[in-house]
Amino acid sequence: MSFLDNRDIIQEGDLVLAWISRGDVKPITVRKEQQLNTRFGIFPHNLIIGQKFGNQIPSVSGKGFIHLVAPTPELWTLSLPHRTQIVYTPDSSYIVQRLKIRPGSRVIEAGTGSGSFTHAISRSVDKRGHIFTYEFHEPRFLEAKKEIEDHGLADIVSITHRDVCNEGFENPMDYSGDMNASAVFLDLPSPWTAIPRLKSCLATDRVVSICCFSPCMEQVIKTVETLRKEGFQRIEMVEISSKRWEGHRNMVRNLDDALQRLKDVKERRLYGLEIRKEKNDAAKKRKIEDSVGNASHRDSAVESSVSPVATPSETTSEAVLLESVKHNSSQNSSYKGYNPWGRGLRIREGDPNYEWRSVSRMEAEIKSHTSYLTFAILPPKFELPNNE
Amino acid sequence: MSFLDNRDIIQEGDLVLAWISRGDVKPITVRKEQQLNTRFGIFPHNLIIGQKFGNQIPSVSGKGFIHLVAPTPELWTLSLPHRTQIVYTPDSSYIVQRLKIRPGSRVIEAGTGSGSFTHAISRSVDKRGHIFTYEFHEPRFLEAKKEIEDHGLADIVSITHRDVCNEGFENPMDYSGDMNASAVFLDLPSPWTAIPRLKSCLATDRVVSICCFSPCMEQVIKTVETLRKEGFQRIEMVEISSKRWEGHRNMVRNLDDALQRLKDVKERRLYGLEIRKEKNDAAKKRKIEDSVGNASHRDSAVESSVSPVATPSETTSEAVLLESVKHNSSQNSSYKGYNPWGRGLRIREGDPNYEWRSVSRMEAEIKSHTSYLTFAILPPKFELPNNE
Amino acid sequence: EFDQTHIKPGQYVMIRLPSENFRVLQLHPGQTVNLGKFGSFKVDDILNHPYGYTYEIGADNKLSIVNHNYELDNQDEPVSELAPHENNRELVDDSSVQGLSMAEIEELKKGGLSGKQIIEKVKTSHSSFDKKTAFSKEKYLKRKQQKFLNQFTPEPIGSAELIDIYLDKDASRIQNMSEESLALMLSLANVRPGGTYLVVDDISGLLVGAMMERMGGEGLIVVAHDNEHPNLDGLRYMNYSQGLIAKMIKTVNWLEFFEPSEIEPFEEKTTEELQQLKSNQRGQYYRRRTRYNDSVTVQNLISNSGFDGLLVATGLHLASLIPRIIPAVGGSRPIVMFSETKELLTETTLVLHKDFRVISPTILETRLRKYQTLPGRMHPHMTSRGGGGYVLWGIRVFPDENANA
Amino acid sequence: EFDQTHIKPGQYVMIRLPSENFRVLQLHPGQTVNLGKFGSFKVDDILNHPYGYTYEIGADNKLSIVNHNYELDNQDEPVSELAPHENNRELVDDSSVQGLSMAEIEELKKGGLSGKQIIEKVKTSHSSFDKKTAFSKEKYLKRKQQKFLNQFTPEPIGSAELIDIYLDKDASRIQNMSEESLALMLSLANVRPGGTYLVVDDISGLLVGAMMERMGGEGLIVVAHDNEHPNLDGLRYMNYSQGLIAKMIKTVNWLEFFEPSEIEPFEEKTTEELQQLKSNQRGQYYRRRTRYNDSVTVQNLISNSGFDGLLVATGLHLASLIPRIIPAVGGSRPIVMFSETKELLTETTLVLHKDFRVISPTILETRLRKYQTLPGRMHPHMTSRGGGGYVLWGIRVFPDENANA
Repeated sequence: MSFLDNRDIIQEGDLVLAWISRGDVKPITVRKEQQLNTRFGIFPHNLIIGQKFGNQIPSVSGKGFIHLVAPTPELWTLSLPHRTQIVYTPDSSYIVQRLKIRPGSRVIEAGTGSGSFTHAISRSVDKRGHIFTYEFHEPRFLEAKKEIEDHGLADIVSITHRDVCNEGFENPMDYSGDMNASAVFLDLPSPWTAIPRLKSCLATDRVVSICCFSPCMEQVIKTVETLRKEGFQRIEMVEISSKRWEGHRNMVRNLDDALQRLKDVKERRLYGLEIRKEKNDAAKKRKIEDSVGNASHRDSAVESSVSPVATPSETTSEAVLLESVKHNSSQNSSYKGYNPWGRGLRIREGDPNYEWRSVSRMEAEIKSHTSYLTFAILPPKFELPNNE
Repeated sequence: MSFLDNRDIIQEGDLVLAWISRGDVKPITVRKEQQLNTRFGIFPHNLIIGQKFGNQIPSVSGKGFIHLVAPTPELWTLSLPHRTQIVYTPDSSYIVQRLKIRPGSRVIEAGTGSGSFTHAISRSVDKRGHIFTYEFHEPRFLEAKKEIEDHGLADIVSITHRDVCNEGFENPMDYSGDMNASAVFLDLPSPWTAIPRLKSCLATDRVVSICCFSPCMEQVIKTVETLRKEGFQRIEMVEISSKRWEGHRNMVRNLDDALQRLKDVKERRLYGLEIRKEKNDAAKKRKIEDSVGNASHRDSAVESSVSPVATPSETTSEAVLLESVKHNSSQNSSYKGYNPWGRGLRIREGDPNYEWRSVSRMEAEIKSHTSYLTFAILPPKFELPNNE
Repeated sequence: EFDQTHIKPGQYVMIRLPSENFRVLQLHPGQTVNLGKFGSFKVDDILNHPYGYTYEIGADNKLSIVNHNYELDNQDEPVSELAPHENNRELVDDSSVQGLSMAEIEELKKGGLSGKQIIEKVKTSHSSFDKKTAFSKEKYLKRKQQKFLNQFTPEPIGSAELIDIYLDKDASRIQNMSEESLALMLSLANVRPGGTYLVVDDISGLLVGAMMERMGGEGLIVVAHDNEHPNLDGLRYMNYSQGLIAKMIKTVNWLEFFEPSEIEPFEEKTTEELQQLKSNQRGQYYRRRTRYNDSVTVQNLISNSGFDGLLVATGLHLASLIPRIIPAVGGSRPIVMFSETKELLTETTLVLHKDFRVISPTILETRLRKYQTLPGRMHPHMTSRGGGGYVLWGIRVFPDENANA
Repeated sequence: EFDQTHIKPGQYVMIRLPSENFRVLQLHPGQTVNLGKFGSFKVDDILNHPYGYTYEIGADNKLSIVNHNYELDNQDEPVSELAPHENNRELVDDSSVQGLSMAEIEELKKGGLSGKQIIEKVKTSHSSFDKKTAFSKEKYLKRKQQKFLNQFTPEPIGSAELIDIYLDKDASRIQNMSEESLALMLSLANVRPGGTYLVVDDISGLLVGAMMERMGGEGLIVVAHDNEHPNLDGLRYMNYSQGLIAKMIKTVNWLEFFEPSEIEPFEEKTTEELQQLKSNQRGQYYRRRTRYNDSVTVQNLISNSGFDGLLVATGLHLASLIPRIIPAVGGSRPIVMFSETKELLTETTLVLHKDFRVISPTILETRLRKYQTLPGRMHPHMTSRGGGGYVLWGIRVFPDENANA
């Protein structure tokens, strides 16, 4: 499986994403003799070969399952949580759109970084187009180069180990001929040093689009200045913010239930007090903690204020009390009072014994900033006589 | 009514907000002989005097109503849509919180601007505290001064016409004695020129908090630099974004209804064709527009593609057809086919004849930026011998 | 076909104006286009030029290509400093200080003055101009520039411009979809040349048109719809040929989708039978055969989980629709849907969570924030359009029957 | 009472550490506080100081007040330039290049070296330090500083700090409420000295505590709750006296709220009767009388629309709760409620839209975005906490019966 085909059946040598959970996706290259070890057990590769992409398969022990997922640029990015220099999907998808990267596009990228954006655009340029990508950091270059080859992208991607800020973009490795790029993506610490070096590599017969990807505002300020100086137009700086939401169910706690519960508590307290009186306060009164100024946290104030007064096991007469309020209860055994919302019990979200509302929750930690995106275009060269 | 009391009944001289709609709130000072003219009719002030705040009252003609609302700083801000230099509630509420403005606080504000923030903090400082506000622009100063007096805030607010960047904060108008401010709010084009002039006006026995409110990033950069130089600590720049949402209902259009409708359309078309055949195609066939490449927009493609084939009034035999599919219809007269979602009809949102989902919608235009808020504190002066 | 680099006769184009408004025109050779206060120009003067030049309309509607559109005249002056006392303190801003009336300005324009020349005149005749701060000077100039520069830029209409067109005209026709939401859908759905996609496009063809851009003429888009014909009105602006549309797009209504028996049967004729037909009957026969073959193709894709992705932007109720079309989607292929409101997607994820055929159903919200980039005055735009929608993304899988017991 | 300017014996304080973590302590004279790796200090050494000094713990746990906490040593060096080739190109970052082991560093600390001195040593012993870019140098120093500076700052615990405490401990106890949402509620509800507010606080007393800050000891907070006692646990951190709490807070459970007949009756005793009581009986009598009088006060407020505002942060179902408590709120007074999820407020606004007693019910979402302010590297924080909640705001009115027919 490469990133550029659509097969259904897994073959030896395919790159497969072993989907354990959203946060735990393991890329594996399927080799007969190998196996994948996870906390859910062992998955021998030879049981993976021949499976359909999308299949859920059990581990040898049967104690866990994984899904066999085909790689896409987005899933590949998801499976790289620990690499730096990732262009995440909300940014990369928008950049592809704004740079009008389409089949046939010729794109310059620097630096290659984790290769996440390279993968995203390689899907779009098709064999009719080409990607020129540059990485100055040698270990990262070597890793990316290998990945491009392994993933079947070498025909459409030329990767070059070079510091473009000093050495420019011309004559990329493994590529002869005019570059004629129509789109440029710069993810560099100082794009303003690279921008003046672009011109000779760009198409002149059409609009060229550029995007500079910089985390800091000061970088943007310098970039905008340089783009202006270099004749770029329609300069626009934007930020993409993105959030992830999950669906949940929220229990409906009606006021009427609360009133009923308070009545029940009161009833049981009065009843308990009566019994106690009869028994001449034989049971020791536990001090009701003052809820204000109490040093220990409690899950709910009610348990501590109710239980000292009427604990079911405390007296035999409790049985009577228990009967008298039983009609309020949905739990028959060990009745602890009218409990409309299952306090103190483990309630599964969406339990049909309770009423629920659909709600959405944001992820606990959001990516509040990735980079500022500075876009601009360079119009085609004037080739026509001025009409004036 | 001033901003600082809680009366229930409207008296002559009170400031009342005539609430026509959320976007149309008119502040009026109630005077026996005056009247309020709105597009909903005339509201004589003498009919307003003696009303309870919160009452809805009809115009003289009875053709419209307004609510009589007491002013709060937030509603006052809402009623000033056309003034500039407004600090909106999401910002001002957070600034009050972060600057720890409380009863007894002594606050410096420059410039006064529209006075919206002055109003917001005057509620909090109480008579135990004080506000020193400065405005360099004379017309704005005069307007704000009058407003402060009219709104009963003169005791706790000293407003001074001055350019604090050049002339500093000392010796405010109408105030003698030490300023000893514990909170500072600067809404100035160049706060960095004002910050060094603050020190002599600040309390030294406690932490002093400052907030600089600047729309541009370059201003923030200079402000942060100056705050550092002047010994401020815990410098933090934040932005407040806020959105307004409204509840709505969205009609549920079930797939099964769609299938039923397509069946109905097909049935009626076949039936219509049959009738037509019998009639030897007496009716002219109108060309079915090709939906792709059709120059005019249509509300829904179905009307144009269905109606040419079987318009109810076209033939007498339609009556039979009409009967045969009537069971599908909720509208008996002028049956136009099975119409589960009321297409082409005016459906009130939430109409109980249809199924709905609750949804929320953002306002059409959002305030995506107001200003950057740069906070910092100045620690108390060292008065104690160093322990070392 | 896909070369949108040069302006060709008969194409729809977007004419961007300095006011940041635009016009959409179909360019017919020989015609003259009237841009109202910006002047007129002859279509022939721009035909076959590359897209992206900025033209200034001079006297007699002559065009000249200019370099710095939408940029400030004084960009090289050092206005990046906010001097402390540039604060409009003494400035009284009423209309009396504006030395030139609109009528006078119109006269100047008719006299053939260029936009720059007019702005210069406005500046010198504005009595309190020198009192303005650098900031408000620039704002003022920008505003004037937008009014007086007789400039325009022709641009090709792609999915981005189609969004602009609909947001300007009637945003509900594209369910208020933002460009960033559209872009996210295309990436998450892995749209690429050669793919075969099932699409529900109730947004005037925006989704289909955007996919065609990304597919470059290769692959298949099957459009399922709830009327007799899908509404793909927006496609016409994108200048795709009828041939390309016929090649790449097949349509199927939901009744045909779920009840293949409803497809009209078709009987193959022998060569002899065909020869006996009249030519218009033969034409009809071939059209019906194409339609039938398309139906068979589509039915095979549906029943063999043959789609490489599902993209949905519909007015139908998602929570009940999606579970019924999941079977048509191939293993490990993305399922992506759009909704203007998050609540409808929340409901759908809750349904999918219980349905083990889609893993990791996630709602994504992506929002663009634009900045002002004037020197020394970098800040986000003060207001922006609300809405833009939400995207639900999941992956189609084949659950193991023992896994979720 | 409200003077939170100086550190007093017995108070809870927040000790901020350079790591941006914090500790919450109750300060008892004579005790020694152990801050773990940051060292120890004697409570007496900071008692009666103003809040806000930053202390450095030296040898023998001696404290010195220092000036520039949380700031960079090299802030005056020109590191604001991102030179093109400061790009870590040649830097190999493994632990071998770090010249000092953690054990060695601990030794240095015990030897009484100040944090700055240790950082200097770390710098000089780091073999590839000079190859680092200015950017990563600063990041590195900041990180080291957080580890080695034995500094702390005592701060008073207000509502802002209470939020920090709960977000750190268990955010669900305050329903994930952000400071900006809390601030918005307080402003929209017009909370001020002398007001009388009806409050539903199921967020550990955060709302009540924040209101007390704003009211400065004047006014009344009636807390309605669904248990026998409200849970206002958080208040204790804020160092309010029991007397002030008793004066400003009255409580009422929902049963008493809606069914005043459930309030225990109380019979006034004559002076003679009182004199006959034993002293503990007399105490009980007075307590019961106070409770009864409070109940009467609260009931009068409820039945006379006596509240100046309604503030709600509850686990109860808002859409059914709110319409039933609207009558208690005075005319033109604000009604403000909080929810962690927007959907519950949407449902409530739809109910209120049909109920003409609240105008302009609006859902507001307010979100803070923090920036890094290092010189030359200004950008928003890369990650931040999700959530923070939503606020519904409306104004209580008395509809005219002819208006909404």
